[in-house]
Amino acid sequence: MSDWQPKIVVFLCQWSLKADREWEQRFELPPHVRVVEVPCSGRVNPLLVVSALQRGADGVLVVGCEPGHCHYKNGNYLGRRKYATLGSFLQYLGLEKERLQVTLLDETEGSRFHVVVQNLLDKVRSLGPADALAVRQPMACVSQMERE
Amino acid sequence: MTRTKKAAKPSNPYLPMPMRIERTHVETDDNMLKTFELTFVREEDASRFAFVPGQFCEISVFGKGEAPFGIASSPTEPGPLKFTVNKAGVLTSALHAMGEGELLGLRGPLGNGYPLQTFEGHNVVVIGGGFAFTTLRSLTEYMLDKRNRARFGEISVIYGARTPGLLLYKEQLAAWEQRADAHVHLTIDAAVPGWDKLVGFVPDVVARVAPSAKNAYAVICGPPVMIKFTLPKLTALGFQPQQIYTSLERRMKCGIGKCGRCNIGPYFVCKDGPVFSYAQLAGLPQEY
Amino acid sequence: MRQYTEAMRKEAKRLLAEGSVQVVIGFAEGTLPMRAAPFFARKPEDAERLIWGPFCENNLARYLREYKGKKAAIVAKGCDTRSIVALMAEHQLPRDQVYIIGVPCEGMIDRRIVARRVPGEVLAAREEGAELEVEGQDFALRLPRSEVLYRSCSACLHPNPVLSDVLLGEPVELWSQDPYVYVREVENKSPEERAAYFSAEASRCIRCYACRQACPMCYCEECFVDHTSPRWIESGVTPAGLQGWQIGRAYHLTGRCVDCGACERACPEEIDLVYLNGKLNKDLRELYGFETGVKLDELPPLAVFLPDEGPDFGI
Amino acid sequence: MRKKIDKAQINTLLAALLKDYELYAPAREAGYVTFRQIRSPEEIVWDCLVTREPPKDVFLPQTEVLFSYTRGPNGLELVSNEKVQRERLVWGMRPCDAQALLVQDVVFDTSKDCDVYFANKRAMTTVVGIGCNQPLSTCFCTAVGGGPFRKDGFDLFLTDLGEAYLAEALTEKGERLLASPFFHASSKADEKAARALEKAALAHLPEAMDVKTIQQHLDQLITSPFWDEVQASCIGCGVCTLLCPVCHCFDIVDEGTAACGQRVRNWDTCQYCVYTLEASGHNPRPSGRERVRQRLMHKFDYYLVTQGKLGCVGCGRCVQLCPVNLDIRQIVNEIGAAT
Repeated sequence: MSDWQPKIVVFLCQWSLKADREWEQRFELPPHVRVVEVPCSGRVNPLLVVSALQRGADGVLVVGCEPGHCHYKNGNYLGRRKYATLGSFLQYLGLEKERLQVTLLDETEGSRFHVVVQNLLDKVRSLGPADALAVRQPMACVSQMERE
Repeated sequence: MTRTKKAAKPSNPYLPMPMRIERTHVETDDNMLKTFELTFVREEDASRFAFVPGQFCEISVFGKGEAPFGIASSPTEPGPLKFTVNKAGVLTSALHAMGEGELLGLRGPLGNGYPLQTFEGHNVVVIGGGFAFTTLRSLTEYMLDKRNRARFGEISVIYGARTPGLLLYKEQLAAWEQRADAHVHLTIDAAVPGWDKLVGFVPDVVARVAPSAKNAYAVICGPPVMIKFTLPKLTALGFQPQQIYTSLERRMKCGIGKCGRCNIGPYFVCKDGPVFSYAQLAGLPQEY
Repeated sequence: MRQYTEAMRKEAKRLLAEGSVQVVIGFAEGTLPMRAAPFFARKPEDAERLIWGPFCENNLARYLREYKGKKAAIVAKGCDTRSIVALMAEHQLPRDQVYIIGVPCEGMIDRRIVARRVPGEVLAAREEGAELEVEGQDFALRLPRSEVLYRSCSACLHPNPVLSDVLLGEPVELWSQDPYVYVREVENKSPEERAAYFSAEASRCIRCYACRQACPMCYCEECFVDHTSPRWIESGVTPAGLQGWQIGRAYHLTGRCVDCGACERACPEEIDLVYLNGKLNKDLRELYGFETGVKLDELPPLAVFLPDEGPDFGI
Repeated sequence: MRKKIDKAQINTLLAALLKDYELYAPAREAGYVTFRQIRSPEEIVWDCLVTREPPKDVFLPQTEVLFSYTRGPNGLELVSNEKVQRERLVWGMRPCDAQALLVQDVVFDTSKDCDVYFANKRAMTTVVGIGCNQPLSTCFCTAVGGGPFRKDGFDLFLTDLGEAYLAEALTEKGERLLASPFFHASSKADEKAARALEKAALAHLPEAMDVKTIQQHLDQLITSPFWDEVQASCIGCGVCTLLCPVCHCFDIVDEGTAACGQRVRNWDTCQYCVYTLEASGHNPRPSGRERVRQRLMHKFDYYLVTQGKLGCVGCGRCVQLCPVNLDIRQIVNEIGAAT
């Protein structure tokens, strides 16, 4: 348990942080944080969030653009109801609500992005591994799948 | 009913043999059809593998699953097994992305193959359209092989594609065309500059070439619409349903008559086919 | 509820005789006690086979997709009409292609509850006022109707059609106090209990997809679970495969589910499905005041937003 | 050989057997009774005739790993999952489900291309059947060639005599069970009582169908509009087939990556629209009419050709559980009139 590190999947809007791409040079994210760039935070299929959790993510972060700054006018706002209901639903199924986070960042806020990720990492680390939902069979080869 | 232990432990028919991609070759100018030449990784698999034209194999692309493909090479040809694959779904796309030296799995040979003994001593008319020419290549190559040629009567091949670039096995076709003991009729849908062979749809070409039904068998593979319009032409030429054979395509999973997917009437296409005569298919649901 | 049968037959016969519809979708007598079977009257004389009663449990709106481009009449209770409205809101059904024979509904009887309340196989059952008379080989007893209703019916807020071309009988009075009592029960549990409950319910799933097939709103040409690229959900009856299916199915109905309970009635493994969509519906109601399938001109809730509505983004 | 066991003794016997066998029996699950693995004899529900799920999962698990694969430096490594570790005991299977098992035997346990996964489980399993004293209204085994006390397919067969079970061993495996000291001698009177029970049960069940005539009718109905009417209410779910003890169709998929994972088979059904859908988009059974026809034809026509018996054993699960009350008995009855 001591060497457990929280695995985080970040769905990052490609337009958010656009003007501050050097964040990647300024700081390195831990290897167990994976960033997936998406065309728009509002267009992230909820199944992607579920897939991340089912493949072993302990936390999921969605990053969109600041209000008024969406490249597609209002994608970030259109995502809001989706994440509100999805988050509440997953919580209802037993997942701690802190494990799904949504944040809106300016295109220059690379440093704040770092803080947000760090905060989520700290939160998830204190929660421990996500075990409310079943994860997919490990990709490691198991010779027998037990079936109850 | 007492269930006694079997004398010999049966082998597991679901375990694929490892195969190496020896060579790949793009067949058509739309890049959608690629031929894969596969060699056995294990010597014992190679020596045990014996097939007849018309049989197929289940090819494993690990991580994507398995799909059935007709064997395009002839048992008379030395060297690797050939499979020509149309890029259509997830598995075939992954397969197309694979290159020489990579490993695949193979189960087979599966299915019945063409009834060579029935064809023996008869004229054989091979009719193909589009990319459904893979096992017809195997069959034709087999019959034209010098060790077998005398066993068959006249051999005709009628093969059509939309454009010249979509014909498979161009070198092979050219070689057949050179032979005096085979009648090869190649056709494309519409005339293009540089094409000096037949122009027109396969059903019309069949009517024009008018192979005799006397002492003959026809083997037809192609898109459903081609088959639909060719069958009446063959009937008009005097071919009876028992003289016309086809190889059916169905989604198959197990390949050994267990998973049920390819069921048509009392047959499983994988186990009882894929080669059927139209006499066998008469009266069954047209689920192909 | 049976009093509607005659009026229904008359209306169906008229519509079919006039040729104003090609089919009347309703119910006929079932082959088992406590069952009615969806029935498709195509000729005026077929109308005689239509029935109405406490076992007409299916949401017939799911069949409307089979009659695209044709004029169909449908026998619809409150929830069925909500599905019809929701389908219209999603542009799946033109208003002029469907003729709604609305039926006020007193709630459908849960055959499984009844089966568990009696000491043997039910061989006959009929409604007698507010009671259900049930008979078997060695027993005959009466059960109060209110105790054997489907859970979604006990909680129903729209027993009367929200839209109809003709309404049979008089509207019934609302009986439900708290439409989401069963959601609240689960909400009050601890996260561990909620996870355990979901896991246990999902574990019984056999992936027969009866829930999906019974649902009027599950009309996708290709369901996410059948997608091959990407393959969203693990294929087997593994915990992840089953939970993935249940989460995906329920969530894809966010703002589209009308609480009819057809999914749960279709489920052969008696999985609690209503509690999943009930939660999503409850949230939509509480957060955005949205209720599916009650207003024809209302956009689906996930297709709209108000700039200053809550809850706001996190962090 | 026949013996008898007192009901008071049965749980002690089963507790002893649990040491040597994995035990499968009708047991409660949520609000219903299903066939599943049990850990203690108290879990068994004795009076359930038709379990929600049939026992086919014992021999053909709904999800089964065929093998795992790894692609490493030494090439391709496959580890098969065909071995069965422990002996299994199926307790309380009904004659209809045993008939279904016999149909599956012919499909899977073949001399060529034997399905070793099925065959190994079958070889390692002892099947104990029990007669049906009081068939349900949805039972119709007698209509399709079975019977409430039919013994084929069982190693040991029990008849409920009230205070005791009459037990008849039909195979060596059955003899082995019967050798347990919990069984004692039975009498002629017990056998007479068993015969009386069978007679009483048969009185509740329908007459045998004219199978040949149905088959002939079906052959004539292939292109008939009859199927449009039959399928009108069908919603295309998999309840009837997945819960059918005979239906054995499956899909094979890989779970994993190109480097490593498992090849898995999952039950599948001809009632799904994607079942026959090809990568090209072509679907040989494009609509509900072909799919419903396939189910009926396979059960009441094709199995007769390939196996000489029906692919329906009259358990009534599909009748009970169809979400839209599409009743296979009624469809079969209407076949004659439609021709």
